[in-house]
Order: sequence, then C-alpha cells, then structure tokens
Amino acid sequence: MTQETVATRRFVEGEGLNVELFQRLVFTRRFLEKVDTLYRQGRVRGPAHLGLGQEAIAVGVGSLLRPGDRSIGTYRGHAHALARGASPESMLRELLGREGGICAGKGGSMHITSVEHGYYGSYAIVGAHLTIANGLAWADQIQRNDAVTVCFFGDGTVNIGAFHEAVTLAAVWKLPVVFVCENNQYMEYTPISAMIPTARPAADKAAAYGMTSIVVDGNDLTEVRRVIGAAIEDARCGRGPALVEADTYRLKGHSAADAGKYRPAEEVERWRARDPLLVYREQLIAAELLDDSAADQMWTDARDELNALTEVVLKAPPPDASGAWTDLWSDGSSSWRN
Amino acid sequence: MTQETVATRRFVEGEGLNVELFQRLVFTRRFLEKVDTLYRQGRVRGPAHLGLGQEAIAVGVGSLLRPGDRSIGTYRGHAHALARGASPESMLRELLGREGGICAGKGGSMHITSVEHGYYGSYAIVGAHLTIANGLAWADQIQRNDAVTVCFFGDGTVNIGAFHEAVTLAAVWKLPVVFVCENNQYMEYTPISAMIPTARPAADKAAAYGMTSIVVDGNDLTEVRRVIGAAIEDARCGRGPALVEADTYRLKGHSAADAGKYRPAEEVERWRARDPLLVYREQLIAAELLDDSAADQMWTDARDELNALTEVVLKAPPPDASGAWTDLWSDGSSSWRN
Amino acid sequence: MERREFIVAQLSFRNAVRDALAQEMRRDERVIVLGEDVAIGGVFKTTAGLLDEFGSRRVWDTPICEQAIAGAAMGAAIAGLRPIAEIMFSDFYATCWDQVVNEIAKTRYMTGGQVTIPLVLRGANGFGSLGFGSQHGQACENWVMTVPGLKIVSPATPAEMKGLLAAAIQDPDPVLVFEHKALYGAVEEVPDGDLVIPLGRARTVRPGRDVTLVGLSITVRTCEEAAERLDAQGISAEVIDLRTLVPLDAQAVLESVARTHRLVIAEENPGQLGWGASLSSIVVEEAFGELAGPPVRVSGGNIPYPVASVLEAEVAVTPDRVVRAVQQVLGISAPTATAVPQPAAIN
Amino acid sequence: MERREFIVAQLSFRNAVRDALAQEMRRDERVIVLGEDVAIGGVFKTTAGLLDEFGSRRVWDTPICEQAIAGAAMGAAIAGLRPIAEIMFSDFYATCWDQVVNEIAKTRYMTGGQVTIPLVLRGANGFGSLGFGSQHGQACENWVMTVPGLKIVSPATPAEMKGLLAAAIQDPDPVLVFEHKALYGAVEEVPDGDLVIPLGRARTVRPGRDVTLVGLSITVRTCEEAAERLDAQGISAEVIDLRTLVPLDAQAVLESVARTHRLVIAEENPGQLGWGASLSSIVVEEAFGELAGPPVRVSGGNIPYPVASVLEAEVAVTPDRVVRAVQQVLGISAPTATAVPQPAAIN
Ligand SMILES: Cc1ncc(C[n+]2csc(CCOP(=O)(O)OP(=O)(O)O)c2C)c(N)n1
Ligand SMILES: Cc1ncc(C[n+]2csc(CCOP(=O)(O)OP(=O)(O)O)c2C)c(N)n1
Ligand SMILES: [Mg+2]
Ligand SMILES: [Mg+2]
Repeated sequence: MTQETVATRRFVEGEGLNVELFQRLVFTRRFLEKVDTLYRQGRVRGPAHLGLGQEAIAVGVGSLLRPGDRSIGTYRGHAHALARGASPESMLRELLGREGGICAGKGGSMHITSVEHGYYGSYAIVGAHLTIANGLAWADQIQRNDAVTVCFFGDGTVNIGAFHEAVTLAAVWKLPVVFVCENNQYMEYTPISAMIPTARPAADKAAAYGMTSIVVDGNDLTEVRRVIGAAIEDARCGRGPALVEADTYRLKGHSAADAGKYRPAEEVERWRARDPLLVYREQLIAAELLDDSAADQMWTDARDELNALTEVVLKAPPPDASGAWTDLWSDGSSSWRN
Repeated sequence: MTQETVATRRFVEGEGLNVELFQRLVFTRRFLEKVDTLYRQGRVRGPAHLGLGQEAIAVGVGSLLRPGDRSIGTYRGHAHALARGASPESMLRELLGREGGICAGKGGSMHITSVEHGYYGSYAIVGAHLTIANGLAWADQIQRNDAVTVCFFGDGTVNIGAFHEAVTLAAVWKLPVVFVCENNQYMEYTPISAMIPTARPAADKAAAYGMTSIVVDGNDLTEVRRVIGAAIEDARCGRGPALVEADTYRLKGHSAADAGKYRPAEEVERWRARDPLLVYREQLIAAELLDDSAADQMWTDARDELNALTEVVLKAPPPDASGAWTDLWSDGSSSWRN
Repeated sequence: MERREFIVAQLSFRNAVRDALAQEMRRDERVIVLGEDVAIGGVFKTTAGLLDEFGSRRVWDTPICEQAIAGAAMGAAIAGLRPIAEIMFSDFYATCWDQVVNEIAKTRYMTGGQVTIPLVLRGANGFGSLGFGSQHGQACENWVMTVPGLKIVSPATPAEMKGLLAAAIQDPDPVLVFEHKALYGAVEEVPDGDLVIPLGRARTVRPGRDVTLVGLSITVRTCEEAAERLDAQGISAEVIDLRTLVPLDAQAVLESVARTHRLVIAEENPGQLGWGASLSSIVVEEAFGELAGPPVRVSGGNIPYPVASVLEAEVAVTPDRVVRAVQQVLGISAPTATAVPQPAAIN
Repeated sequence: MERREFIVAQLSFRNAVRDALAQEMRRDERVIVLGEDVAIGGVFKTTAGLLDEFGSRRVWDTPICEQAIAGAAMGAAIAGLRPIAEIMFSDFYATCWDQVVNEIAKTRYMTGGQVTIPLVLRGANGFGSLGFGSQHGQACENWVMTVPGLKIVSPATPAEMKGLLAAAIQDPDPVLVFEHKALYGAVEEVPDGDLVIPLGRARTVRPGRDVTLVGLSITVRTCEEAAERLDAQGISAEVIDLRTLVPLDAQAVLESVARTHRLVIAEENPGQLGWGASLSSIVVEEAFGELAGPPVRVSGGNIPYPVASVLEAEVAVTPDRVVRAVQQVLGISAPTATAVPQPAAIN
C-alpha cells in the first residue's frame, strides 16, 4: 500500500566497496556537524541528538534497503533519514523552524520523518518504536509483500519493557523485521555496562527470543553491510526476525547540549581512532578505489553544499502560525468538537 | 520495619518429608474447592481464580519462608496467602462480602493480602507485582536485613514488559528476590507454547539476565522445597536474585467461571495423574510417615473445618457501607478536597 | 438510525460487538483483529466465530503484551491496514499508555501529516457493580480525554454498539471504543443488516422540558430511569446519550439546555476529573445566560472501586442520585425519608 | 511561609529541588533516591551532589525501565522506606502508567489499609514553549487527576518548589511532584534553612477585587503578568496559585470568588479535559449565586505540541489570552488591534 513512486531510494546492489557510500558517510558527518554548529549558535529549536561517530550503521543499512522496505528510528535519527534519501534541506528547515520543514515544524529534531522515502519516523520515548516497527512488518507479512522493516535503537533501550514485548511478538509471529541495536556504550550519561546484567546489551538477549546472537563492528561499513545484509535477507525470505548488536560510539555528548565530560578521555581517543569514516576511507584507499585528494574533495564539497543549503534555509520565513491547528486528524483539522 | 509479632508464620525447618505439609496441601485444596463451590452457588463477588493443582508450589515455598520474609502473588493467590498463615475465615469473609473481610471488602478474590503474615498481596494486572517485589527486596537490602522476597507469577506473564524490567533491575541491583514462575501451561484460554519463542517460558530467559536456568517439578513438593529452597538461600546470602520455572497444571479453568473446554482431555488426565497431593501422599506413604486412613482423615477434617467456617461466615452481616470511604489515604480518609 | 419493520433481530451488546467486527471485516479486507485469546473467541466472547469466517491472516492471537499489541496495530495502520486491537479490560490501557497517548495520538501531528493511523482499540470497560474491584472495574474514558488525538466512543445499547463500532472501524483516525462490561448481556431488537452510526452526534433518548440529563454508556440507562421517576413527580427530563467524547457533540447539549435551562450530568467515573466537568464548563462558558441553575454532576466516588456489594452500592451512580441532583437543581428538597449520604458531595 | 530577614539566599528552581531532597535526606535516613542518571546529578541537575553527600546506599542509578523504577519505589515504600523516584520527563509516566494509577494509587485502598505507600515521583513537566515537542512537552497533571489515590503538586517558584517538595517527601501517601522545565532556571530569594509548605493550601499571590485568576505552576506567572496589565486598565485581579490539585483547595477559590464574583482559570494543558474544568464545575455547583458571569478557562491547544516557535506561540497560554478572557468575563470587548485567534475557542 506504500506508493513506490520515489526514485531517490538509496539501495546499493552488491557487496563490494563503493565510493558512493563513502561520499554518503562524509555528507552525513558534515550534516551532523552542521547541526551541532547551528545548535551552538542557538538556532536549533529544542534538543538535538547527533549520531556523530555512528554513521556507518545508518548509511550501511540504508544502502541495503530497497524501495518498499521500511525503516524507523529514534530521536537520534538524522543519519537514518538521510540514509533513505530524505531531503537535507527539508530537514534543516525543520531544525531551524522554517517554512517547509520535513514535519511542518511539528516534529523538530527528535521526530524527523520521511515516509515518502520509507523512513517511518524518529521516536523520542525509549523503546516505543520497536513495537511500531513490528506493525509495519506485520502489514507486509499479511499482504505477502517481500519488504523488510529495520528498526534502530540504542543499547540503553534493551532494558525497557517495550523492547522485550516487541522482540517477543516479532519472534512469535515470525515478522520480517530486523532490530538493530546501536551500542554506543552509553545511556544518557551512564555507561551501559553498569546497567546491564550481562556483557552485551542486545546480543546476550537474542537466545531468550529464540534468535541467533549477532554482533557486528558498527564502525566498519563493510561489516555492517555484510552482517546486517544477511539478517535482512533472512527476514525477507520469511526466515523470521533478527536482533543485531552493532558496536559503535558517539563521538560527542548525548545531545548537542551535553559536553559528555563523564567519558574517560582515553576511551574517547580509542574510539576516535576507529572513526567509521577513517575505517572506510582506508579500505577504499587500500583497494585503490579512492585517493586522498578525492576524499578531501568530498569533504570540501559536502561542507560547501551544506553551507549553501543552510544559507538558503536561514533566509526562509517561519511556517504560518495557522499550521499549529492542522493535521491532527486525517481530514486535516484538529477540532475535537462538532 | 515490618513488625515481627505474629507467631503464625509457617516456616518448616529441615529438608525431609513432613506430614504437616501434606495436611497443608489438603487444607489448601479443600479451601479452593470450597471457593469453587461457593462461586457456583453465586455467592462469591466478582471473578475467582483458583490454583487447584498448583498447591505444592505455594505450600512448598510458604514452608521455606521465615518470619520477616516477604511473598507476593497474583489474583490466583489464595493458596499463597494461606501458605504464609493468612486467616481462612477472613479470606472467606472477603470472598463472600461479609464484615471482617481480609481486605475489608475492598479487595475481593483477586487482591487477597495479609501483610501481617508477610504476604504483600495479590495483584490482578499481569506483571506489575514483579516490580513491586523488587522494592520489597530492595528495602531489605538497603537495611541490611537478611530477608528474602519471593514473587509468584504465571507462564503468560513472561511476555509482558513489566516482567522484563523487573528481572533486569533485580539482576543489576543484585536484589534478594526469587521470581517463581508457575508454569501451568496456559494463559487464559491459550496454551503458552503457542505464544513463546522458545520451549520454556521462564527458564529459557534466565541467561539473558545473567541467571542460571532453573526448572523444578512444581507438582512435587519435595522438589519444590529442595530447588526453590536453594534459590532462596542464595538470595538470602547476597548471591543475588533467581528466576525459577515450576512446571504445573491448573486442574480447572482460568477462573471459576471458565469450564476450561479448550484443554485436550488427554492432557487433563495426564496431569491429574500427577496431582501434587497424590505425589506427596505417595512419598509419605512410601516413607511410612502416613497411612491411607490418616490421610483420609485429614481430608475429612479439612472439609468439616471449612464447612463449619463457611456456615459462620455466611451468617455474618455485610460490612458497613461507610467503609467505602475509608483507607484511601493513610489518615484513614478518602477526601480529595480540603 | 432508521428501523425497518420487516427484519429485526434480538441482539445482545456482546454479539453487537462481534457483528460489527464481522460486518466490517466482510466489507474491507484490510480490517484485521488482534489481541489476547481472540482466536478462540475472546474472554468476553466478543470475537466468537471470527477465526472461522476470516481465517488466521485476519485474526491474530498475541502473547500478553499490551504495548506490543497497541504498537503492532499502530504500525500496521500506518502501513495501510485497519487493525482492531482488543485490550481485554480498559484498565490495562495503563500497561500500554505510552503507545496510546504518546505514539498513536501524536504521530500524525508530529510528522506533519505524513502518516494516517486508522485503528480501533476496544475492550471491556466500566464499573457496573459487578465485583471486579479496583484493577478491573474502572471507567477509563477520561484517561484518554486528557490527551488530544484520540476519538472516544462509549455506546449505551446493543444497536448503538453495533453502529458506533462499525463507524469507528471505518474512521480514518484512531478510535478507542469502550464496551461496558455490565451491558454485555443487554439485549434489544435491531434491524438485521449493516448498521453504521456516525461518530460525534449525540442522541436524544427522550425529549423533555424541565431539565437536561446527559449520560454516556451505562449512565444513559441511569438517566432514563431517573427520568421515569421524575415523570411521576411531574418533572419532564430530556435524556441525551453523548455517545462520543471526542468528537464531542456539545452543540446538542447546548441546544437542549437552551430549552430546559437546567443540566445534570451522570458519569460513572470518579468525579475528581471527569468528562462531566469538561461538558459542564463548556455549557457554563457558552450558555451562562441560559442557565436557571448550576449544572450538577453525579459522578462515581473518588476512590478505587471496592468489591463487597454494599460498598459498591455506596459509590455507584444511581437513578436515585440523579433524581436528587435534579431536585437540587430545581430547588426542590428531597424527602428526608430517602436521604442517603451523597458520596460526590462528601468526597 | 515566613521569611526571616537575616539570612536569605538566591535559589534557582532547579537547586530548590536538590535542596529539598538534601534537606529531607538529612532529616530522615529512610529517604532514598532512584532514577536514570541520578547518581551523576541528573539530566536536569536536580540531584547534583546527593551521591557525594549520602552515598550509594541512598542514591541509586537505574537502567531505563520506568515500570521497574516506579514499582521498586512502591515496594520499598510499603516496606518502610521513603523512596523518591525521578521520572525524567512526566511524559514518561506513560511508560509506567500501570504502576502509577493501578498499583500505587489503589493498593492501600484495595488491601483495606494494610499497606501505606509514602513515596514521591518527580520530574520535569510542562510545555513552556521550549521546542521539546509532543513527546517531551506535555503538562501531565491531568492524567493523574483522573485517578483517585494520588496527590498532585505542581509548584510555581523556587521557594514554593523547595517547601512543597519537602512536604511531599514527608507526606505518608504517594505524591507526584511536577517540576516545570521552563522554570528550572528561575531564581528567587528564599530563607536559608529548612522550608516545608503544607500540601493542599492554595496561595494568594496577589489580592484583587474584580476577578479571580487561578493558575498552577508556570501559569501562576502568566496570571501575575495578566494582573499587572489589567491593573493598568483599572481592573483589579486577585491571583491564586493552586499549588496542589489533590488535595484541592477549592475553598480558597470559592472564598475569593465570593468577593470578586468572576473567575478565570489558566491551565497549560490541553483544555479538552483539564483540571480547570474540574475547578470550574465545583465553583459553578457550589457558588452559582455568587457568579456575575461564567468562569472562563484559558487552556493549551487541543493538539500535541509543535516545535517551531511561531507554532508554539500559537498554542501557548499567554498573559494576553488571560487578559482577553477577563475582558470577556467583564463584558469588555478587546481592542481589535490586538485581536489574535483564540485557539481554545476555535479548537
Ligand atoms: C521511556 C524513556 N525514558 C527515558 C528517556 C530519556 N532518555 C532519552 S535518550 C536516553 C538514553 C537512551 O540510551 P540508548 O538507548 O543507548 O540510546 P542513545 O541515546 O545512546 O542513542 C534516555 C534515558 C526517554 N526518552 N524515554
Ligand atoms: C496486563 C494484563 N493483560 C491481560 C490481563 C488478563 N489476564 C488475566 S490472567 C491472564 C493470563 C495470565 O496467564 P499466566 O501469567 O500464565 O497466569 P495464570 O492465570 O495461568 O496463573 C490474562 C491474560 C491482565 N490481567 N493484565
Ligand atoms: Mg546508547
Ligand atoms: Mg499460566
């Protein structure tokens, strides 16, 4: 029932290294950095949660999803929206409170959504969207589509009831859904290791749901594509859901307002050295698919493109105030009385 | 902070067979049968969920708990209350809507509670009380009491979020709490096997919480005392929580109003043959601690005692109507305006 | 709702639920049903026969996991289906409250209208003095009404149940349907065949001149009984069944009050914060000049519900209490002989 | 609340929370704190320093598991401790709603008084036009008010915060304390030393003759600003801070209305079903004869909250809207120049 009219889906065939994917990593990184800067300039409305350092998971999974596949994520969802082809300009308009925002100014940073690109939204209450992901996948199962739904969430999320209920129902109903835990090692300010009863937040729970324990290096785009690609294909072929734990790290604080000082400097350094952009760049260079100057050019281009976009957006007017009263109901209105 | 003034706690020292425990099984069975009869006579207010066939778990665990230990259960909680020493008469008064009910007529069958005996109540929303059990155990941990809390729940409960959150927090905080899953094979009308992703509802989840998988024959009182006794002692000594799955079967429907027709006759027969009262009786007879005539006498005595009690209770007046307005707040009142 | 003389059937409230589900499942193959024990027919027998008629792709048993149930319904609705999720007792909305009020209610708005969520959540609701106690006896419509984005339907009779549930299923937005558990056995004659009653239109159950009585679900009957007794006292009461709280047909009440100049509202839920307060404040704000006296609310006690029948009776909303409220509004003092404590006033 | 001249300190709302927690933790060793990230000081810095002062047996970090948090608090309270659980944003009460409304609120009653549950649930609440959007910007006091058995505190200033939170901690029953997130930065002078303000007594912020304005939490300031503007127009407005919804000090409002004969209520939450409706219906029922005009409610829009600032402004409860409501009650038409759409009326 989703209309497959959009040409901008970002499916990338084949398993090999791909310069296009590096370009996407770069653009995503630049986008998040731009939001960080704009936030610090006081220009972003509300909180902004950035996935700096976690881009390989979003970009990698985005490249595995076909038109018609669905994905869904959290407040830390900018990369995931871009990874399906959502418009960076509409996203910036949303973040900066301008007319033409991707959620019409009603979502903000935490709720970026682009249904037209198969990205069913960013949800800000921990755990809830895993249950919604099931429903998307269930509709495809009932209608015998071969689509897959991928659901992103964080390590801290495995402890909440909604996670458990969602993964259970997916397993019992054998839904075509892949749950991807981005283990960035932290809840908000508390290391996840202090708040779980086993070593790994997600992988150590897979068996309880009758699933295989799957861990992947989330900072290695190639591995992300290989491991999660296999889980997606299993789900697509009716072999049931999967729970994948992708190891990664957020290079900045929980939100743009958080300096992240609770993290040991040594830990941050260790993970900086495993920056997913460095990792993939080295792989491409080693395979002679990329050289330093081309890579640097991509950095510059992405920066320039985003600067230009930002300038345009900052000049745009705010949305019309009357928009506050629309789109509660499907008739477009919000009136609760007859 | 609980006052240890009541002499009626039902702790039974030692591991051996014990005629007194058979007598308790008999009395509990008779009590539940009596409630069933009274229900069918239209005398019980509201629904009544009976644990017919599951008595060995309640009685066994009750005999393991010392004064100061705490237990908590579900709407199917009559046996668990009796097992700590709650007054059968006050319970009948509650069930039959008479003055002097154990919850003053405000709880009914689903909420039987006897805090004075360490039974912290029967809760009727699946899963919720597991989180409360944690709190009881946590208070003992903080106050360095060596008390243990035991929490009873059903197989269907393992799928709800509250279960997951409770067991997780217990594990992370290393609480002195033992979760006992009474696997009676059914949710309300649906077999649990159809609604779980692995073979065993609770035991297959233990590892996800860093716990040992523990299964016990819940129809064998001796085994219940041995296996759950060990888990309780571990918890008491600060070795952390446990999750135990006790296999059992309810010999009647989900509630007294349910004929339980969805159950295959062959299955019912198989479990009838493993009736916990038969099992323990045979053990006692084999050990020459009991003979048939003494056992039969216990049956008769229990029946007579309950008949007499019922007659008294049925003659009692209803509670005073003004009681509806008391005991919301700790000052005894229920007024919400100044 | 039109009645055709030629084919009428005796329909119970319980079967009205099932008939509405079947009617809409026949009409639209996107309509699917999920919930605990629904395949075997449901613990209140409201889904009896659906598995047989529609098969296992349309009727789905779930584990006990209300969050996952509501979330699955939401996701499937977004993806184009029309799920109907049973939440066995409305008290259990508490176990999936986030899905209901923070996800289902808000996602259309917060995505700027990118998604539409045509789903129904339905289940047993209400007190009705059945001995269900505090955790299974609440009238929970109010919980929902505090949060914009959800339609709220609470029918009063079998025919109403059938037609309003059908409309809820056809509605393109999320609707919560409350089925009063004390009404499941109620029976009335209804036209055989499809029935749909539009949401958001109150129903005048009985015309009257002196006072307007407004009820919802089980209190509609309470108001009718009160009206009968008032009749005997020469007081003519108009009875309105609100049917839905969102959309609220305040207009119907305002029009009635413009004629009767007096309003008594009967709500089963605790009065602390009930829909009756919302309706009262609307009428007062918008028709102050029409009022010959204050709108009076007769509400359930501000306590969790007890079980013993004398205690239940003490906190229940009864025709007696409605009659006394009317007498109060009309400035007639009640005969002292029948005076009983008035919980709403005490409490 | 008495003020002593000699020692006053500048106190922020945020630090008022922390100071009240510390004050009560010093007084009573049964007081313990739990929640997500509380050990490091909390994401709103309201538990800063507690771990250092009281140690890890009094301050407990939790996983993200609101049901387990609320349940642990309940169990520990029953077992004799006095737990204070942080629920980071009140929107998240939805993820532990069952523990709050079906367990904590009901267990004392349904066990016939066998248990007592002295606990506090507290956290950030409210809209305040901060760009937090629909899932982090709700004023949730109303959710709680639909269910008897829970006390509800929602303070308006730092000193109020400190004194009311202290009273909530000392209270023997379950209390939910709502901390308006837009007030965390607010600062005022408070007496140095212990402070406790009894629950259930409204506060007259400012006396007046012509109209009574009632606010709660952030709308108290809204009412004060409106009163200042009305002053300039020669209208004398009395401002009452309700402080607590349960226990409700309706008496204070009734007394004020008996003098002013007019009532305007400002509530930040959506008006569909808000505490303002409850208060309005009480005043109308009990003081109809005193009213020179209808009580008018100024409420938040009946929508989930948007993010863009122009949209937020459109749905917010502002002094302007309160002034217009007063003019409406007094029968003065607003100058057309400043006329703006009135969401509550439209919506
Ligand atoms: C139910 C709920 N509780 C608490 C929060 C506050 N909160 C927002 S993000 C977050 C940490 C989530 O950690 P994780 O799942 O690891 O995701 P990450 O932020 O690291 O991507 C918390 C506690 C919330 N949004 N929802
Ligand atoms: C949250 C919630 N959902 C549904 C119910 C309805 N319900 C009551 S008992 C029950 C079955 C519980 O099964 P199990 O946990 O195995 O316990 P048993 O009844 O077999 O002892 C259900 C679904 C409930 N009380 N609470
Ligand atoms: Mg994380
Ligand atoms: Mg069971």
